[in-house]
Amino acid sequence: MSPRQRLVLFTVAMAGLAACFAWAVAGLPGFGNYPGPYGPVILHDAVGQTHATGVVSAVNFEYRGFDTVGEEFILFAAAAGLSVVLRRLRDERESRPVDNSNRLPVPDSVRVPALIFTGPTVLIGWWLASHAQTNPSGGFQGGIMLASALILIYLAGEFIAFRRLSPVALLDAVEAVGAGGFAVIGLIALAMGLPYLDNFVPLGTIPGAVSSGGTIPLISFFVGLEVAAAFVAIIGEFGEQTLLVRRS
Amino acid sequence: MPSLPVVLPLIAAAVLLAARPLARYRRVLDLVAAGTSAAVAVLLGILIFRTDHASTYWFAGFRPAHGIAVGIAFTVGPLNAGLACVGAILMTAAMVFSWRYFTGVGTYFHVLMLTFLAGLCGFCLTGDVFDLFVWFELMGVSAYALTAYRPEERGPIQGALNFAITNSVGAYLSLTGIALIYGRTGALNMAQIGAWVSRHPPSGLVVIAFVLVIAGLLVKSAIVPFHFWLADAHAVAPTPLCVLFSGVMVELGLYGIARMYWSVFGPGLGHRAAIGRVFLVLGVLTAVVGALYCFRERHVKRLLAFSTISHAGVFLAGFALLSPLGLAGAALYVAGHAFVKAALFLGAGIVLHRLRSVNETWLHGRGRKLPVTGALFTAAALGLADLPPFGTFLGKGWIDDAAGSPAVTIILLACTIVAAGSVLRVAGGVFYGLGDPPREDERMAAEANEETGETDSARQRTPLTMSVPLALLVAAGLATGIAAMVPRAGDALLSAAAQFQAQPQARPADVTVSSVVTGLVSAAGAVGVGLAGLYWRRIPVLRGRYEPGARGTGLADRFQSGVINDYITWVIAGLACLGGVLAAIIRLRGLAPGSRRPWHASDISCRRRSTTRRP
Amino acid sequence: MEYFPFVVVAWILAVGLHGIVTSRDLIHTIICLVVVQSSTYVLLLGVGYVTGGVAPYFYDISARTKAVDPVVQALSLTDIVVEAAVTALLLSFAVQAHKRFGTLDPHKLVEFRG
Amino acid sequence: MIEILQAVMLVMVAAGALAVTRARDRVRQVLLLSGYGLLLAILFFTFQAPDVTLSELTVGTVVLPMILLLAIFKVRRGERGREE
Repeated sequence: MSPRQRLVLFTVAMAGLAACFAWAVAGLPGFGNYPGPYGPVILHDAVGQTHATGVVSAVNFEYRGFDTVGEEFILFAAAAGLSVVLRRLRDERESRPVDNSNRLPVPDSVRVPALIFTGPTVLIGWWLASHAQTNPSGGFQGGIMLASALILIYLAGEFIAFRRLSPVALLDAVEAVGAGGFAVIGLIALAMGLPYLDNFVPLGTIPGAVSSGGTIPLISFFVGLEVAAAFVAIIGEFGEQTLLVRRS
Repeated sequence: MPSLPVVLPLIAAAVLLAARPLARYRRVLDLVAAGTSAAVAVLLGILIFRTDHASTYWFAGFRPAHGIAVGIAFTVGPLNAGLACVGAILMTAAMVFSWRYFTGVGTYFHVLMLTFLAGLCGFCLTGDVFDLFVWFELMGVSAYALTAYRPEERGPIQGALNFAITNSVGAYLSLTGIALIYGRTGALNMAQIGAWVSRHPPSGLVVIAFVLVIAGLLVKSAIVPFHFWLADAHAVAPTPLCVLFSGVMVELGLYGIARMYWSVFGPGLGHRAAIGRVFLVLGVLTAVVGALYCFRERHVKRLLAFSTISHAGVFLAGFALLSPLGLAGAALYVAGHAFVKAALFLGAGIVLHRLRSVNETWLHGRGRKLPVTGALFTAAALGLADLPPFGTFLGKGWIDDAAGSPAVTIILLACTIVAAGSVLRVAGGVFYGLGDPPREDERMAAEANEETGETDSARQRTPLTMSVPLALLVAAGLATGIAAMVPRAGDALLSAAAQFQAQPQARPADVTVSSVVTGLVSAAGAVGVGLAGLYWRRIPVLRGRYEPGARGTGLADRFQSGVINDYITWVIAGLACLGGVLAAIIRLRGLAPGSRRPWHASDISCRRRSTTRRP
Repeated sequence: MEYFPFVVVAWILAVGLHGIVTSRDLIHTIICLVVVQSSTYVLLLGVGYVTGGVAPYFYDISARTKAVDPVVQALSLTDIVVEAAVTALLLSFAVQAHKRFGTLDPHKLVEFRG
Repeated sequence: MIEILQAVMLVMVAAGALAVTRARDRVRQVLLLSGYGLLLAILFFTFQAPDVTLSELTVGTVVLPMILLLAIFKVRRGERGREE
């Protein structure tokens, strides 16, 4: 198709699809009138059943925990796939850039704050990953925060340090522990004769305490590991592509 | 127990990733991977026979209260467990086949294959629409990465990009549909949504949500006009992966559509006959387009890919008949086709391994030194042509029976003849040197010669790990047909199909004379088409006009352009048309009486228990 | 006004798809894909919103307070991670394609089709 | 009912989506995407979804643009190398 034909076909089709969509939306109850029943039932039961005050985390790691298993492994597969696609090829030589610097040309005004913020970012990430059951936080956010800390190191131009902090074999191992650990927690429940991913750890007495929620904080921790390792691996791969010139 | 087919491969994948530094002990790692998928196949086999009715498994033990599901459910029935089982068997064959196929690779290949398997099983077994999306994406991501497995070749990246972008757009449209239906029903459990839908008159929301939800599945199952990505991806993906793509991934998309229709939207939408006809037209169109493109192809893997598209159309036609017999026929056809198509791809893989090409023109007569592969390839091609007693012939026979329309039967028969005939043309030309050496088409040659580097190791002889899976798959294709001819097995399949559709089983599953005759006619026709293709230049009527396999026709290339922008445009156009047609059906015909049934709270946990057995 | 958020969803979807269809650069295509997916978050959170509801956290408030739907938020979280994973993988394809063929124009890449 | 802040953010998000997809320069597009992520995050906050806000902030405004920028630098370097 020529670009013009394509645009005409697209415009007509999109208009049709938009009309369909409008027809569908007209059947929705309107913004702000969510009818339930899924949400209200969960809101009603969650604190009592899981002792987690962060209901979103309860849904993610408990009610719909199996979705999260799948989602972790999507990230896992993407990171593995990235390593496959960007691996060094048979006919490529690895060489340093001509100007012999392994740094991005980063001004000190970026480098210094970046390095200064690294520590607090790690702390925030850790805190987020370990408080899934109470606050708006959890493994995803914490894991990504941890990865961001490493990005800050990277921003500071210290790619070599970044790589040394996160060698590929270690990342693979952490990813395996993170994603696999989650799956194994589910298996433990199965071994105890419970359904897969059942919450087999005592829930704790006070809803909202750090030790409450049974397996929720545990799963959140593993999710945090997986997310952090996967993102660090992804960014590391791209960084390597950018900073090391490979010639064919 | 139903969770294990998903969880086991995931844990094995994690272990294998961690074991990457141990790549020296490759054989052990290979064994772990192949063993895991074999174990999954066995588990699923047990599940098929343990569940004579659809059984529901609630994750984390959240059983529904007052008919409201709060957790994720797996709904395991014989049909979906069976499909997953076929997938696991093909996965095992592909793993064994790749034993000697790739050398010097890390464990990434196995890791991604295992996550693909987990996604496949999760997709088949789940009873929750969002969970379906999650496993669909896991399968997708693994498949994209595996398609691009050989980035040093020129083609794979292009094919993988088209594959990934088209499928992602489809998946996001599906998610939009899921969000819409959730916004109205407040449920994600399929049975619960189904119950809601059947209690309310069909509205625009339900119709459009259905169209959007199946968008991603239509893309995955390569239904015209959503099919363009498939040939690009197949042509470049590693051969063991093509086995899975053609053998189960396409069929999974169709299964998803059937599941969405029967478990979620169908009972409430009503207008069964009209909607069935829409899908029948789509199926027949796909079958015709696939067969025509198949005929004009010289790149063996692409040719097989187009034959898959053609068969996907036949499967969709089977589903679209909306009767237990049509569905049972489609299910049997899917299984029979999966085994023979997998065998054909493995045969192509052996040819590629030994002769380093998949260009039919170049290969002409060069396959004579591979007598065993040639015989098995030819047998599988005949299986593709519905030769009794391959599983395909009976499946096709049941579809024809259920259709009860000579026009449909003849069109589908013609499509099978042309598609399988093209494959037989390859078999005759490559392995037996029949016919005239074809003229070299320069562009084809250049493209097919790109395909060289899947293997490095010695190619003096075919390793047993390659030929044995091929032989076993051909045998499995035969066994499927023979097993289905046993009346009890056929009836069990039919009653499973009736259960899936929550319909009474109307008639016994018979092996009719007409199905045998149709199968024989089909095989004979395919041989005829194959020979005609080989001796094209000697046939006076055909000579001079057009050469089979030549890519002369510009119009066809303009559709299959390889440009991602075009593919997405077609997806949107197809979706708008489908939405428009379904909307017209619902709006113009009004609410069909009698299409709704009263709803019970017990529907959630186990909707269809009753089936009428044969007296 | 009640349906305004859904109009915006349709708008984002249409704009993103238009971007993909007219794109001549794969990185542009991938970014448009991100935009297409962002429409699903807005839709999910939009359908689960309850007027006057609070965020579903009961750390310091009573569990009886009217709150918005937590399920769609969990789904959106999953969705966001999926988006990041798919985007990263697609980008790696684009980088590799560029390395191999020196172009990111889909119309030129076709010439290298296998 | 829709609140004023939500309506304003929705309009801005709609405009942001248009800006992101219309931009033709890669780096500019990534920066716009980052801004779009920020707008989305604020919108989600007005939808009472702090969890999603946090994720969108980290993924949409930081990590994803970062990956995109790295990829673009790589591509640009390749282009420069080819011209030489």
